[in-house]
Amino acid sequence: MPIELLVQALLNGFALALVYVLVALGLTLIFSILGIINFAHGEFYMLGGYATYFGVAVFGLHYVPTLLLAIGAVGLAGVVAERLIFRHLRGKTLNAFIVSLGLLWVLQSGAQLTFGVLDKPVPSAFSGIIRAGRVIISVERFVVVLAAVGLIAVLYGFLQWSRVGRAMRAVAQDPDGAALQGVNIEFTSMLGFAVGCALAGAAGGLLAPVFAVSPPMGALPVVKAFIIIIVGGMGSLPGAVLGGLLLGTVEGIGSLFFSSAAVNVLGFLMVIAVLLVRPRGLFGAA
Amino acid sequence: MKGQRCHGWVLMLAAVLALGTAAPAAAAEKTLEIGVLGPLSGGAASYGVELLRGAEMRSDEINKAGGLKVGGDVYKIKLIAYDHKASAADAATAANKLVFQDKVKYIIGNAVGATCNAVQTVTEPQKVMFAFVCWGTNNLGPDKPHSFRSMLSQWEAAEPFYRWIKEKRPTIKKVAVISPNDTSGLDTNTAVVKAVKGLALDLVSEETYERGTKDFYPILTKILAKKPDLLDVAAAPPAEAGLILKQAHELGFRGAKGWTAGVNPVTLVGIAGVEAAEGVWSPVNINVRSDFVDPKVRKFGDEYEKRYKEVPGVIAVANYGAFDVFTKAMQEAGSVETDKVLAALTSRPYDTVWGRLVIGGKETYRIDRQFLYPMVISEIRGGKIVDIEQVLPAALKALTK
Amino acid sequence: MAVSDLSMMVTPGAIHGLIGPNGAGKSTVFNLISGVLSLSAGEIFFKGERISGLRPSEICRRGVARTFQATTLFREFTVLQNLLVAAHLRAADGLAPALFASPAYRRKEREALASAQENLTSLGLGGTAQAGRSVEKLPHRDQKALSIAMALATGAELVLLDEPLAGLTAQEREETLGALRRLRDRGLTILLVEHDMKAVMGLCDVVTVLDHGVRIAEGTPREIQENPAVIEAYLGAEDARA
Amino acid sequence: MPPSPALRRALIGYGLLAAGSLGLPLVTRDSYHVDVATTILMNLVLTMSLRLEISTGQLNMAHISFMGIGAYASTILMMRGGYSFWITLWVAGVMAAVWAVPIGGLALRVSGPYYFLITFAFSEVVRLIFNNFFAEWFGGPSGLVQIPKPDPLRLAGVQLTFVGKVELYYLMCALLLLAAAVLVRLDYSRFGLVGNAIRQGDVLAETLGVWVFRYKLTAFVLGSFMAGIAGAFFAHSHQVLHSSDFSLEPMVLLVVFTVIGGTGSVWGPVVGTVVLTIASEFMREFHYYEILVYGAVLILTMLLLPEGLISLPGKLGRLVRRGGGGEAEAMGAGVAP
Repeated sequence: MPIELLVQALLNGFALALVYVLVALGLTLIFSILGIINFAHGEFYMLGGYATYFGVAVFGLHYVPTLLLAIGAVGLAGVVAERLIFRHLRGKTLNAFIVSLGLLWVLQSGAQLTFGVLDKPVPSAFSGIIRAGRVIISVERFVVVLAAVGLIAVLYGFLQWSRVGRAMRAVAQDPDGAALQGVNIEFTSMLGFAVGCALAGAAGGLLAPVFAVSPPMGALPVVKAFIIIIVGGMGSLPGAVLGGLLLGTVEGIGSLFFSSAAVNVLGFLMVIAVLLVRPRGLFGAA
Repeated sequence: MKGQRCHGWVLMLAAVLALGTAAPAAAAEKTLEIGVLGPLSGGAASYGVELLRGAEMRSDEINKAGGLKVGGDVYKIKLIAYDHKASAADAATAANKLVFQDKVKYIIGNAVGATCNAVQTVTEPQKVMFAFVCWGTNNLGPDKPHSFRSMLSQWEAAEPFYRWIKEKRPTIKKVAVISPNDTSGLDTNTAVVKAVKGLALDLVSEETYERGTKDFYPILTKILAKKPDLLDVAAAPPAEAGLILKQAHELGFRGAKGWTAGVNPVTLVGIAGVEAAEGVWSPVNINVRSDFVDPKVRKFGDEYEKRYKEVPGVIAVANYGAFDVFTKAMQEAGSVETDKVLAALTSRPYDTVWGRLVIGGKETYRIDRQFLYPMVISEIRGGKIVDIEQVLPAALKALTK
Repeated sequence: MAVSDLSMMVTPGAIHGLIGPNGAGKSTVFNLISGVLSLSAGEIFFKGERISGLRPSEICRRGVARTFQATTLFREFTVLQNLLVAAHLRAADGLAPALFASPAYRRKEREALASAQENLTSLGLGGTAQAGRSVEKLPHRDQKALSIAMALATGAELVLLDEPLAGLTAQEREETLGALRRLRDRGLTILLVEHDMKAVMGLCDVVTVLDHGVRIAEGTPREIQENPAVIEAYLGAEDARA
Repeated sequence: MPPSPALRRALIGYGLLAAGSLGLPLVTRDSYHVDVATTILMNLVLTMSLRLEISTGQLNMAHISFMGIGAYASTILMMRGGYSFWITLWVAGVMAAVWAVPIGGLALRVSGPYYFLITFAFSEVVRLIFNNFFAEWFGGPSGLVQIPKPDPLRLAGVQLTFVGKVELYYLMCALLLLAAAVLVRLDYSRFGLVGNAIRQGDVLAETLGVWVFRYKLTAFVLGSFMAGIAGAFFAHSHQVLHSSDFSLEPMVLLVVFTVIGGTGSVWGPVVGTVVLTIASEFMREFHYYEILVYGAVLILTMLLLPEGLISLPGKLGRLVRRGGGGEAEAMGAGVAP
């Protein structure tokens, strides 16, 4: 097997995995703050995609400002969802499961009824190919990867150094303790939920020109995000990045040797194997 | 919040009332109720929605023209459509509701292979006529005399398509084929492989992917390493076919492109982009915007676009055509009774949006239940779909001789 | 909180106090003995049998039960249901007996019920009205008493009590201390973590002092009270707190 | 000893279930009604056994996979091995239970969201295997068709056939009443009591001498056995099998039925399954809008009735009594006669 093929395969895997890491980070942020898994998370990714579609393809705006607007809009949608629905579900895992499923159906079906059932292309702002020997990546994907890495870095900085970011981490670790220290739990939860949704929206906006947009587009990234966060460990940012890279490796290299179905099986087997060795994921707290 | 809650309940209430009042009101005029099934939500929704839209288009036309005259009676057509969510179990229940509750004698429209088998367990014992666009080979057979496939399938399209390719471009030797990993995808791949081998071409790669896949770089890296001359995105739906071609283009593929089971070229071009879609050949596509198609098809396409704000794919056209054929057969039979309509259906050709249509297919399925019509091989040139040549499926050739 | 190099011995039939400033590792010791946490090194024996490395349920079966610092009960259950669960080891376990209600199963359930009621009475929670109450609505004192009754209901010979007096009024403390003495007189061994020094000194036969995960002293209450290391540890701690 | 109020309620509940399900064909023999009712009864076996697992604090997203294992096992045994349905039915359950031991044993090493996700991973692996591997056995993406109906049964000299819908309905009815008897019995026994205690506090239960892992695994294996039986019935009554019948979507519906009904009581899933199935049959009329309405109904139900539909009468009662002192008795008093 030529080495270029292996490098190409790894590159293929990593490029998208890093975007799915964004989705995973949003999911895990919401989980650690509210104690629930939001199954409608992929639908916020979808909303980000459609926001970008409308900005670029319908209103003819430039891609970059559209993306920023889309991230903001999805964050706002997150605020609405948190205020109306999710704040009533703190810690109620089963109820949150059902409610987020309901929301998934409402949003997906709503999108189909409003935006149409067919996939809609989003014109790409970037064209061309970067070539290194026989290894190829499109400029479009390269930009996406850079943006994803940038957003992960911004999120890290936000959680590490900003006051609200630190408050979020405090709430995630110990809500009662955080409340005693004067952290406004309600506000922090709302903001955490919004940031989580915005991350999904960002991923949707980034991939919109690459993959086009359609109502059920959120299903795939959310499954990938699940794999990433179980492997990496709930609530861990470095864990999610590592989980993403692992998934990228398995999918990229695996595709060279196995059928796509076998690669999917491999991904899930990786999840099972990691959990058996480290029951809380690679970076999960013991 | 409060508004939303009210909305849901009001809708439910309205539905319950509608259910209660609808039945007795219809007595004055004769009504012909026709069922439509399909996935109307979820990942496969585009199939079901196109089926239902095609049905709505044709039945509204008939009703606006005063109804369907059959024998001495005039029928208004009433559609009863259910979402089976692409689930076989749910399709069986929905079919039960259509057959036993709504008492329909015709279910015209269904997609997703696994659900067809489930629906047939209900329709066949009850002698309910069932037309679908599922591509599973086992959906037609002598044990299923009331089941029809209302569009060409891989078994009709693949062989003549590849024969045409071989004649037009003799330099093409190495073929790679990729389809989704389900009944229609696998059966399409099988048909393509059979055609390719039968024509002494070289099959270098046969791949399948899980439906819903967006990133084809990994699978394409493997396929392109085999250096195919022709990449056939055989049974891939339009958006996925578009992504495959776009990504193949990015990875440097510049060979010929085929789409044996192409269904909506306009969507494909939109998603792949003009450059990556350049030169895609497809035998079963119908381009409602093409200058070459029948004026009836253009009119259908224009009205569809006006009504639904989307361009119809071949599935919408197919179900529109199926409604056309079945209603014409009812007129021909002078009755809406299924056994008379069944006899009329197979007794003569029908003029439809497809051109002249015959129901045949005995050589392949051991029973004449396959819609056969001339297929037009098209090529995508500069983002436009250009019809190049009309080719007759082998079974149709045999019938018209 | 880590515990290192700890060696201690609990005499059967005694009340053994385990004290130390906050964060000394007392609760960790309980978790290690009861098997909730596993040892990274060392061994624990009970009645000459090694219990370290066993499942908590297995340790309980050998006769060691515990309470938790933050009173832990089955919150959705009644008092009686809590005790019935605690009497689990005396009941017929498993699917088949439950399904077919064999005579043995019924007899054991009746015995479990009877012993649960007896335990309730001995801790001042008797009476049918009490037994049917939801534990959420129980006063704090009764919740504490119930958690001890549950540890007893397992049939344990050694019970580990984590701050049984916390949050009680002076009178309630007296009652609880009396009950604990009666339990000792019945032959039960008690290992006790408690912050109330006066109570510890008055109740315990032996006291062990921990600080930063290390044992700094052990002896009778009198010896402990005079131990300079202990005074140092506590004074330091008091200073820090003040 | 007179039966406790809890036990009396259990007997009344079971009596209602039995009377309702056995009596339905007297009310309607309409093919569609009987078909929906049969589906409800089959789903009841699945949701009630899922609730057994949930009641020990674990949401097993691979429950449907064991239904699949049972369905494929029974089908293959009958179509390839030529065995009678009356053998394959039980083998299906046993097969599901046998696979449940290693899968449950591995999955139960983790808890909370990790358990949820690891069982989801298992279920996807099983579905992908049904869909893509061993196609000569499982039929691949085309699935299996023309599965025979259950064989006739000779009982006390009477030949019973299972061809018609009503006959199949009664077969499912018998299976359900058997499963429900076991599940209700367990719920009101020590097993149910301890399982419920584990859900409330597994560490506390463990330190009180309950071998929590074994309890959870027992519930997992028993639940899987029942799912396997339901799967065998599904295969031979539907006569077609496809891997998507055992995917995330139908699994999610089972969870929806169970939780909307209420996991706090053994009757919660019964209420949830019956109400939601009938409601969704009415919602079919919305075609394009069906899923939208369904989703909205779920959100509202969960927000308004967090403990599920089963808590509705109690809530209404309390409203009427204006919060009078009637303390809701915790479920399953735990003492069997």
